[in-house]
Amino acid sequence: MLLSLMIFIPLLGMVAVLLLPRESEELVKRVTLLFTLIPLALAVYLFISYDRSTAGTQYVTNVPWIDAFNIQYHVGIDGLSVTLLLLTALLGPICVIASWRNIEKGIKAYMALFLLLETGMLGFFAALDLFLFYVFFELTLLPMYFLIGVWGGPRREYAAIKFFLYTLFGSVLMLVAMIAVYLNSNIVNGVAEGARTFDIPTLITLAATQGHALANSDFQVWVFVGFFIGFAVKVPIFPFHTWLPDAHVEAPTAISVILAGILLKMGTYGLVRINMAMFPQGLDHFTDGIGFWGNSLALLGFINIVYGSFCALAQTDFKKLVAYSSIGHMGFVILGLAARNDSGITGAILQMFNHGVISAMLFLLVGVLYDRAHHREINGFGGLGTRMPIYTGITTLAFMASLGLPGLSGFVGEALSLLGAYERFKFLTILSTIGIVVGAAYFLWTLQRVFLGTLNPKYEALPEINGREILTLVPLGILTIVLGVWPNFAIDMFRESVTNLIDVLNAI
Amino acid sequence: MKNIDSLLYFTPEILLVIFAVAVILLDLVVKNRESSAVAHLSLVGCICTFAAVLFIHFSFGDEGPISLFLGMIRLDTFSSFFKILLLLATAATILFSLRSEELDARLKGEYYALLLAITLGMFLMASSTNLLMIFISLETVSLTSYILAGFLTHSPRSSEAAFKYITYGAVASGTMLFGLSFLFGMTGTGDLAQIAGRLTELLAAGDIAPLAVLIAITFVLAGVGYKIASVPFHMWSPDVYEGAPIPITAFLSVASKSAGFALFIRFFYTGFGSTGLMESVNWPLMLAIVSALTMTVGNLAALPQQNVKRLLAYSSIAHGGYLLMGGVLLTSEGIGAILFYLVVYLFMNLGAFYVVVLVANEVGSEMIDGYRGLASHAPLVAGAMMIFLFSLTGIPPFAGFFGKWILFTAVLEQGYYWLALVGLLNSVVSLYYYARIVKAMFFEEAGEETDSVSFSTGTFALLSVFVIPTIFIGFLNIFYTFSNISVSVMPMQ
Amino acid sequence: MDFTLTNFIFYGFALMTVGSALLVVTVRNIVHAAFSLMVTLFGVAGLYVFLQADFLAATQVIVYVGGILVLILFGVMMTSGRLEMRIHIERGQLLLGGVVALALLTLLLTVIANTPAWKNLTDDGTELPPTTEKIGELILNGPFLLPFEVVSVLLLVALIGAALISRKEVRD
Amino acid sequence: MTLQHYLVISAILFTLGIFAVLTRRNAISILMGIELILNSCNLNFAAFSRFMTPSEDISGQIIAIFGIVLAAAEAAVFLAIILAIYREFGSIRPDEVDTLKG
Amino acid sequence: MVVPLISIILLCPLAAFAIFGLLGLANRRFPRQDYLSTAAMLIALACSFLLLREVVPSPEAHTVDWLSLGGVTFSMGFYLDSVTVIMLIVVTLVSSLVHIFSMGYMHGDPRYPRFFAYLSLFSFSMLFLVVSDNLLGIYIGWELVGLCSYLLIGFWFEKDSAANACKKAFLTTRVGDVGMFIGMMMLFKQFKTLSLYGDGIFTRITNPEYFTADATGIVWLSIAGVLIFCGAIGKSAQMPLHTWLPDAMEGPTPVSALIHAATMVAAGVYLTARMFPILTETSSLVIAYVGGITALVAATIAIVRFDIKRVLAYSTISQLGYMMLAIGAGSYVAGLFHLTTHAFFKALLFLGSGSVIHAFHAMHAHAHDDEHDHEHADSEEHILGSEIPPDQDMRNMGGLRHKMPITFVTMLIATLSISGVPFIFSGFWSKDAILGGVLGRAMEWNSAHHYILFGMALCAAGITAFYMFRLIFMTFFGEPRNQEMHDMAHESPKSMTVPLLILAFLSLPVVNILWFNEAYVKPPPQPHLHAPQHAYIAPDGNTGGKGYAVSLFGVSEAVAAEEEGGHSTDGTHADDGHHGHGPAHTIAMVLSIIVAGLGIFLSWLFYHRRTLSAESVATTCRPLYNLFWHKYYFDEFYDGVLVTLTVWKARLFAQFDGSVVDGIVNGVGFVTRDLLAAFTGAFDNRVVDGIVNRVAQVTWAVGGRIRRIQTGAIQTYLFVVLAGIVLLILIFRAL
Repeated sequence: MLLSLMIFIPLLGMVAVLLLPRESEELVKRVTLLFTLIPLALAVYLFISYDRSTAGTQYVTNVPWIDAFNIQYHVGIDGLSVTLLLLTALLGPICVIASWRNIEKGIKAYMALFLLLETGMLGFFAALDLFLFYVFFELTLLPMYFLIGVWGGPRREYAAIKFFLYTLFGSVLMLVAMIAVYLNSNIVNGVAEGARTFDIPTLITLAATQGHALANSDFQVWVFVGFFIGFAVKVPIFPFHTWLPDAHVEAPTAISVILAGILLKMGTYGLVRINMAMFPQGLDHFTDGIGFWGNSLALLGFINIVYGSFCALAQTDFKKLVAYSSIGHMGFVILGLAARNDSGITGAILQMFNHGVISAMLFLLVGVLYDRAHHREINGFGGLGTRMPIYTGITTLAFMASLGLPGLSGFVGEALSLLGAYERFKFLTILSTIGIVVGAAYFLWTLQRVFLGTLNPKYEALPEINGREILTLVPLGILTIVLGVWPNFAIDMFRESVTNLIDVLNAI
Repeated sequence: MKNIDSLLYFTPEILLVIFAVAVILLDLVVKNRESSAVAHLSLVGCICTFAAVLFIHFSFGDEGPISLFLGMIRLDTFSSFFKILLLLATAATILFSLRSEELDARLKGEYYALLLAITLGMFLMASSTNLLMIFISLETVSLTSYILAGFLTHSPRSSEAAFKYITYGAVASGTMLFGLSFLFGMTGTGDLAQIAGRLTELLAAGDIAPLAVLIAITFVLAGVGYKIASVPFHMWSPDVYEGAPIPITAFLSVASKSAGFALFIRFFYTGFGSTGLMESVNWPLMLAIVSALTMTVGNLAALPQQNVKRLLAYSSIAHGGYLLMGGVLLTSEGIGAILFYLVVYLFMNLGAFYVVVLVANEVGSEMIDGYRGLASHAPLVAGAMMIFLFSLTGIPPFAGFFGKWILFTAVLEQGYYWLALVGLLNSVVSLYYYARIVKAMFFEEAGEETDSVSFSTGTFALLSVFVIPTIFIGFLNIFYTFSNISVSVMPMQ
Repeated sequence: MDFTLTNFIFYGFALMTVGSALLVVTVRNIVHAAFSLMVTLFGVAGLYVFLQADFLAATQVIVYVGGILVLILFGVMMTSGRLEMRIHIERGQLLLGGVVALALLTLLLTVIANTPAWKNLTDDGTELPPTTEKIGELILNGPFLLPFEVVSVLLLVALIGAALISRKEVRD
Repeated sequence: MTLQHYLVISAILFTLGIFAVLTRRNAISILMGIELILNSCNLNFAAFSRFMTPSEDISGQIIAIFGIVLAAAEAAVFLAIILAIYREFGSIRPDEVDTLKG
Repeated sequence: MVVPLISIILLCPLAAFAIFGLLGLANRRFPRQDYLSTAAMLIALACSFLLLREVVPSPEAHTVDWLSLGGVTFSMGFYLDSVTVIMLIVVTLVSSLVHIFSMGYMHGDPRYPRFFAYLSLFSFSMLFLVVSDNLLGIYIGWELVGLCSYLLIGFWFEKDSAANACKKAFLTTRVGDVGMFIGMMMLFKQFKTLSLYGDGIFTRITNPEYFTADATGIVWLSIAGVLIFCGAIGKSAQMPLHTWLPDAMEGPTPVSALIHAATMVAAGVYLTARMFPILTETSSLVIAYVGGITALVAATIAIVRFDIKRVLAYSTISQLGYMMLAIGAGSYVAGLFHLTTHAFFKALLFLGSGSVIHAFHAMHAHAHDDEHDHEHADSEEHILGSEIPPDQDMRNMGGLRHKMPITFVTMLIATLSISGVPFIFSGFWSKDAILGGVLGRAMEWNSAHHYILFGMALCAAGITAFYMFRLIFMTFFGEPRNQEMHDMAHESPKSMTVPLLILAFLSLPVVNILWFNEAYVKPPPQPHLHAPQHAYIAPDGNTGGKGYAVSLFGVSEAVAAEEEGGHSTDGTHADDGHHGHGPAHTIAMVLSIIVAGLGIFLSWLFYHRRTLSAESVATTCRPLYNLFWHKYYFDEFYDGVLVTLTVWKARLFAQFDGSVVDGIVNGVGFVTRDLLAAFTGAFDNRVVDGIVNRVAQVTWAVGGRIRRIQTGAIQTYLFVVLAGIVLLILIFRAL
């Protein structure tokens, strides 16, 4: 109940916002903030009260929904979802605050869409029914499309439709796979028995049952591919990534934050929740390290890392750089998942969370600069360190976290992913470490071009980062440090879930 | 059942005729050309008919299918389902017509009478079980459609639409009639159920060549396919939809197509549904190919369109393709999916056309450019249009998604993976052109300073009649149940 | 096949029907085409007689020749000036149409020739009583009542519609 | 006079009708083609009624009668539309009535 | 007491930094950040001394679970042995002194408080590195010191050169770190842990459950060892990743003293020493060669530098090479010993040079313009941004010994120490220990490699003496070359001279006490070091039993035992710190005194007596001079090849992304959009082929040519219908 409350409170907020008069902008913002703070409070409560010692799902609500297809409204959390729920709920109010001043038109619609988006994201991470899962997955598309398309930059229309088309393309393949799973969910030894189901936990059990249609390895491979492409677009995994730089660059700051912070995680979350847990044999086919296909997933991770990093290196647009860096960092997640061992999966999950926090910071920081200078050309700045010391400090922190400096959260995830991946894919992992160097290179180079050197006289009067902006950054910065110093804080949440997952993977 | 006994069950149809005549008579009486009395009378007619349909359904629905007029038509849940659907479409069209400024106010009487008459034809299409009845009902609908499409005075486009429509329709129905004559010739009967039995026997006995059956089926498909605008019988529809008055376009794209599907399902499942026949003539595969072609052609052709009506015409072709997928499966899930999708399609497509009517009234344009900046001066209308369009695309949480989902589930269940994949990729393509309208409405600014357009409460009320189901149908159990029950009367192998 | 008078007359009608139909689709003058059509319609009516369908034959003559053909002639007169009596054709179109028509014909003939059930069914020449009464019975008290009623609605619709559409010019 | 005789005649009529519809660039000629098609159908029904059903069953004939009636109705509407076209476009050549396309 | 003390040591500087950071967010400052940081350091120093007593012979690691996964646990913890304590003392001591020195040196800088905060952060990181008991912890500290180094080198980031230098430092060391990380991954995969002590890598390395010392195993271990050493190559500025260190001199001089002389750069040596047990013969040789070559090459480069700090920078590189050489040659204690002595005298040298620079500081702005216009207008110094600031250019100095007596004396002591002037300077002892160790290994193993290495080390020793005295002569002796600057020069304030004096004291052999205590510092065993055959024969004449063919477990035990036995009997390892034992040490000592004397003498001839002219030598040996001057063209190579390559590759990728991947996607979109044209021409097979083959262009071309099917003419439509019917029938008739 609590969980459902959390999911649907933003939706309620949307209705509330829509009912407010268009003129009272301040009120709209405050109401929105309120309706994002409540989920945050609930998420924190869930996070604290979550029983860390078991892998099972908790706070489960399971009521029938569409009987004709045995679809249930089934939500619940395990360690992985509660972590991402917290991240989502945390970024909610931060993004609202970040949008406080720089959304010029249609603030009401903006906030309403934002709240809808939040419901979609929260629901996605909590859904335990495949159908519900898909509906929430898609539910994020619409608000995102409008948020980019209406409030975005000059090429927003292009970026928005590109984002939409790409994701839809992926998700229809996922839909096919999903229906295939549903249709086979009651077939044991070639005979149909009982009702079909969309229930994720049930399906996971069935997929591990000898003789069940879902446990057929060929079937698993194909369905794995279907789901994978759906999620790969979201992650994004090369070559499905080209929507991302455009969408990021054109989206308004807060939306970039959500995009990078949460939407990308939806892809990887899906990979863990569906692809890995439900189709271990499919996973095995792509990660057993034998032949091309056995290395393919790791190869994709590697390509993402190196490709994303090098692309980032070549960017001169600050935001695009950060966007490409996201591609690189998500590569570590893929690599870690492909390793499918303790350290790999834990690393990947940590990296998901950390990247959510860090990239959110980075986009917020880019936004701060953009609001002041009205451009993002890296070479157009210079020497801002003298003018904006606090801003520079926070940026340095974020950069360092992002490039994987130990002691900050980015490192733990990356290192664990690599450690895990090395056990299975030596060569690819070693090659992937190129990404670490290049990652440092582009961030440091940016740092140098923007903040170091002599102050560009154009920006002598650039105001320092203000309190509101600091307010958005501080919680993320604290998380970055806390998780870097004490990663068990997060790992405690999902250790059992990961162990459980690995048991499933090893059982085949 | 005997003719006289059948009359009771025939009340809805009789009511329609009565009201059609009454409308004409009222039109003679009412002198004020601006009066909307006739429209309201026809609405009342719809409502009465609706009540009658429900009454008959709930009074006699339990008795199972009833054959009326000595086997000419059948009363079953399937036909009741379509009657309700068609009445909704008719009522909506009447309401659209009330608001449309295209139509000549002086011809209202005839217009509404024709609408009621065409509804009668569609009722019969949905319930006919005899070749002759099928053909007559089809002709009734077609002939009335031609007239309605050409209804606009002094609009060359409208006349052209009517001309193309009738030429096309006459050839298609002529071809179909030839096919029907072959069916009659092979079996010596006009009753669908008997035809099925006889055909199977004759084929098994080698008394008739499979080619004869194939030709008959293909010729019949020409007539049915033209009604549901499937490739290659679709080509009239973009032109007719563009030329016809908007309410009629809406009506044709929803009601006419639904009736076509009713006919198609009954004809093919009752008449050609036997396994023996399908072994000789694999018509499901033929339909699968036709279906794939239809959605692909419809979607691709829609991409470059500038005229929203024409775009929606192609979109409606594409949807015909999706629907047809359900028809190739020979399962009750497939048919159930068609029925459910038709309900969804009714709301979203009519809704979209209603917005087209509104915009045409206010902006005077049917072009996409006319929709620019609509979100800023008519946010609710734009929002509603957005919902309809995304529902047509099949994006959750809108009903269109649920409709597509059920369809694709049914298709995949029968192992038609390629067909499902074609369909799904098509729905991705379709996003592009639907989104073009959304883009114009939301992302672009109106060319010149347009004043905020205020619509009447009635407009919004009507709009919400379409919006609310488009959002919620998918979430409710009842519609799935209804469409599933309606299928149960069809013979399945 | 013996060349009895009946057969001779039958072939005469058949030839008349087919030949005039061929003229209908080939002659370049629209009025000639219309008259050829009349011959075809008569020919078909004759064939109906051979099929013992007297009422049908009569209907054919009355409705078609008396109604439809007159309508067509009116149409010709109202739409074609003297110079526009010629029907335009285009060679490419002719070719494509010819191919399709021939293909169809081949298919149909193949079917007709290869369907055992339709083979060797010779008209035994049994005379049937005039069908009029039976038809009346079937239509008014038989299964064809409903079609009959519906067709009447259809005719009404056609009436209104035809009037409506052709009336247009009066309105301005 | 076998059934096949009638069927062949009807098939020829049908094909000629199709040919006319496809090739004649005149709306009224197209109408004539359509009439040929309908006639062929009616002839089929009548023939089948004679040969394929018991001789007292004349339902095929009745279908043909209905066919004639429908043809008449259709012809009436068709001609009305042709007149409208003629007024709007000044021509009844179908290839000149092509403002709606693409 | 160990854990609390270490915690205090770590937390004090961290707190000092945290206070700065948190207040900084609110745009506030703690009023005296300098006192805060210094006090923190002093407390840490005191605690470090207290820890001396806590050292036990076989210490245990104090760990907590840091990262516990289902199957694996990564722990963090402290490991305190003698080496740790010594390092702690060295770090805290030098750091404290640098803190104090900076109060004078950095006085008046606009970012004065921040400087101290960074210093604190650095100290914390370095100390964390030192006390960590596991590779992960070391790596964390490792990267953090890198960050601090980055921040401090770029402290005056307004200078483009500083901004460049800090980036270069971070990136170059990161390249090495990646190697180290790969090494860590290898070790983790094999040993399932990254802890070193307890049930860590060093134990598991002899456990056949985890590691088998067959031929592949040894090769694998060698690779892992070398990869870990890569980290040290980067951080300790060994060839070929040394180029960042001279550039790092852009940072404030106290930073150079602390980070780039005494502590961080020495962390590489410390790491290598920590990993001593996993070194095999091959990896040892690699380390030794890298160290030896670095020592020699860097020394030669130092000869021709004029920038006082860069001379010291190359000297540092060279000395670090020495230490590496020592460890690679198995002289564990000697290497660490040199690390300690070097930390003090090199810190002293840097601080002394800082004092000199500070003396010229006031002149800075004044002389700057002149500089550009006259002296160095077309100087080669412009290359690669290594333009010498006038206050660091030795050619502007001279005769300072009277102006700055304390600085002079202390620096002289340090120079004598580094040059290896015998007996009363610490440097002599440590350097001699290294030379003796290398020679000892050479003689013991009869290894040509180690003779070569010894030769390199000896040459480097001589050159070191030469360039260090060149520095002293040019700076403090002779006539003032730039009178104006000379006039302005003055002795530094107390806060600067006191640390100099303390360090000077520490450059005397006081630290030797720690290292000469055999019981206190003991090299760990190297179970997988292949000793040459005869080494096995030597003690007991047993030849066969040492083969690895027998029970593997037994062998590794035996080898370990053998090694330990070897240490105590022949004295090459355990005794190398103890002067005067064995013939190797005697020879080495004599030779080293000779080369040192030679170096000093030549230097005196060149730069004081000026009987020999450096310029004429430079002219006669032009190619060699150029080689030295251009620092063996390393920077050119990197700039020219690697950087270009990387950037080029990045551009290529970006272009690929922009045009190809996106292009394909857009192309597909485009094709789909224009498929209308394609399906209008659906009868034309070429179109279909065209779509598949030459996606976009063909569609365009064909699209234009082919008539659209929706022509608007009704007869076309009818044709399609009827043709469609015919086709459908034909197709399905065939089926």
